[in-house]
Amino acid sequence: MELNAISIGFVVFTIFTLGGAFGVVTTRNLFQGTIWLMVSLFGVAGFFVLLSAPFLAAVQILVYIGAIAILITFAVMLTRSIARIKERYIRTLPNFIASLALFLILLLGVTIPIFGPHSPASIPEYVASTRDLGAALVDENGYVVPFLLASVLLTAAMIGAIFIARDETT
Amino acid sequence: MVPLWMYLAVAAALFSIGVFGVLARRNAVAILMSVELMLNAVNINLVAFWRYSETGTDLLLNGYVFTAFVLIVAAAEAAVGLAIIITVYRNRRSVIPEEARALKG
Amino acid sequence: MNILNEWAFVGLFAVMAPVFPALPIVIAWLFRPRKPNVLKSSTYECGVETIGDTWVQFRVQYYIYGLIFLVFDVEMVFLFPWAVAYNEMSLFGFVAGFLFIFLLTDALFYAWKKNALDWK
Amino acid sequence: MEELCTGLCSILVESGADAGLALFLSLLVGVLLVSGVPLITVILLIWIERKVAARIQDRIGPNRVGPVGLLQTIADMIKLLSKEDITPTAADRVLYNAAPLVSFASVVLLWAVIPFTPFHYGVDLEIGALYFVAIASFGTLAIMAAGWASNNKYALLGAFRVVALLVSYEVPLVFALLVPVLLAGSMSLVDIVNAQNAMWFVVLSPLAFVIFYISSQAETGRAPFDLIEAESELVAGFNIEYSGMKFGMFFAAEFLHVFTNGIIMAILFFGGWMGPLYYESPLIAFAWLGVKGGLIYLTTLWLRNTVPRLRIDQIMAFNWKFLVPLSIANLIVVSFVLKALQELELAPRDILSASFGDLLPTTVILLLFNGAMIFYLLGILRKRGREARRESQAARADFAQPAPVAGH
Repeated sequence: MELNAISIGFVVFTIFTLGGAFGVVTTRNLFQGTIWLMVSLFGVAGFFVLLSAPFLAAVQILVYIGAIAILITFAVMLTRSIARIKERYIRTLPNFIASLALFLILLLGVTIPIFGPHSPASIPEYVASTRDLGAALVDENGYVVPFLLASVLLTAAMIGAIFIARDETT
Repeated sequence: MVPLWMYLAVAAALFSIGVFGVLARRNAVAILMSVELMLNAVNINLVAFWRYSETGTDLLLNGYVFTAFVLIVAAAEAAVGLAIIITVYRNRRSVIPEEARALKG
Repeated sequence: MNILNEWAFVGLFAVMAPVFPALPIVIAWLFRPRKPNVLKSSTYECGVETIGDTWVQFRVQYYIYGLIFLVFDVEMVFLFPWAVAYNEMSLFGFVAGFLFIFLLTDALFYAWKKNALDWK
Repeated sequence: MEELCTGLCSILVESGADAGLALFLSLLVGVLLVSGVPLITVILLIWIERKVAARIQDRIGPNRVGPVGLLQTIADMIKLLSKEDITPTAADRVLYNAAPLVSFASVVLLWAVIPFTPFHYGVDLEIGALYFVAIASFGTLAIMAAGWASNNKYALLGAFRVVALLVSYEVPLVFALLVPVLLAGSMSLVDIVNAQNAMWFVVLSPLAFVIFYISSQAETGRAPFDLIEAESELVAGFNIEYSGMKFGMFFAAEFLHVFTNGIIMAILFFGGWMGPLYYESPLIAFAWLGVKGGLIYLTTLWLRNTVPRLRIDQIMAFNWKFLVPLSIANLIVVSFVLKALQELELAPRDILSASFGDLLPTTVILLLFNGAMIFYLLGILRKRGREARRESQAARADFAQPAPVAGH
């Protein structure tokens, strides 16, 4: 791997993504956990840029850092005694070993044997633009059904969540 | 150029960390955050496969669009999941999933 | 400049941007007086001692606003590609986008009718 | 900056530097040049802000340091440098210190995509408009982090209110932003300006501009939406525990954000660098952008110093029950009418190459529809105002009349 903008970016974003993820699972303070989650997801957005999908990176930042982070924080504050829980990890060692085993299986069993030698030597020159995405999303031969179903899902999620979260007593 | 398998390796690591969080944490909000990590690991894989796939001349947007829909589902999941956590907390003063067993027979 | 150089520029900008505000803060750190005492660095509360915990109970309404925002945020983001492709779009595609907006407006009206939009 | 970067890059490569290093250096120069613009303006902005506020309030304003007080900001900076910087013991130190940096950086980062002239800009991203919204969300997170890290009741409560306000007003902001994107058929800010060659978007869709203006006023936390510094209710809001230069950074970020929004509005709705003779010299083009942005900025200052603060329930009701439905309706009407016109071959499908004559029918019809909507809205507002006045009068009458005393 030669030294260029992409490889530097890759290393930096790997540190962001995995470091943030470690922060999420290890910190006991939920607000800090949220910030770590955002660091991690920012790294993922960086990967999207490296993979020439800047639109997805912007969506990632808008949806996660702009909205879900805020939502998690609100929820944490609403359930305030969460912060005071002296949370013990349950079965830390077996769980750690299990996760490590999963990682090794994925890495040594799937990724490297299958995609290591057969990794594509080059990447396609042409990348789909946002306009292509927009046209495909509402094309009758494209993704119009999932597009509208997503809208239905969001509506249902919003109605359901409001129905659940509303405090009828006050 | 970064080879494809390196992206997949990072995604595998992220997924495993998420799995550890889901298994080892007791707090429902922390579990939800770990699930988000796992979803994002999947997204990295999807976008990486999309980018590296040989499309030839015609446009293939499957991976791209799929990622977008995973994002939508993640948002819906976070909204409803957190709402449930808030309600459970309000009724039972607890955010530990094992303790919410009202529906258990 | 190709597309990745553009993003290299943005990346460099993102690295540099926090440096600009950090610079005066560091300079201030070099020059400023340091005379801390217990009272000075205690939490402020109208000049009296802090009572209780910072984590006062918040209204669920904050969460509901956050929730509606999240749903609309996701919706708006997916309207951007639609808007970009708008000019070359067939009538069918236009109607699909229309339906997409319409379905979510439904949810807003539900929230309205349920008084979930009131600050209480 | 494109020519400059590639030019510098090739010079460096010719003089024997490594290609990667040359690229890095030229990008660095570009970054410093682009970010220099906001950093220099912010010093001037603080002076303008204070001077305008003083004039509106019938005062003189800063007039001691330098000619007409121009160096007041420098004096303030020196003062802030010598201020003791207190970090409360209860604070979360890392987040407490990071929050002002992120807050300021999120505003400076916006300038990366701003096209100053047709050829001078940081980058012309394909997703420019979306970048603008995405970067703004870092500012929201910074405020949240500041409020939480201070570990203070007022700070946390203030941060919560501000964040609720910011996220709420982002909805109409983005719906209004969709209109220029839709008209130009591109998210790139350079394309959006070029698409206004024949007609400014403010003429095609004045309602979108009004919505964008109101919600960006809220996004910057300016009156009547200035919950950020509701002194009387929350003491000072999320930045109560901050002092010295860190406090100054929050403030500089706010001032800069207001001006940046003025520039963004000039780009989205007022044709950016477009104006007589803009093609003659980049300086004229740059001046046009500055003048338009500056004028919009001045109106926001005027508004800030004129209107009183709203209560949070009023702010929220105004947003969710008025602005959001209105912005959605506006998007629907504009997209519907434009599509109908395009199908009838009355509107051009490619606005970039359209001339004034091509756009004339579109302009007239869109203006008519906008006018109808505004007329209808004013009707609703008048009705609501009348009801509110009647209610408040009834309440006052109840209050004046002593309650009937039982017994006797």
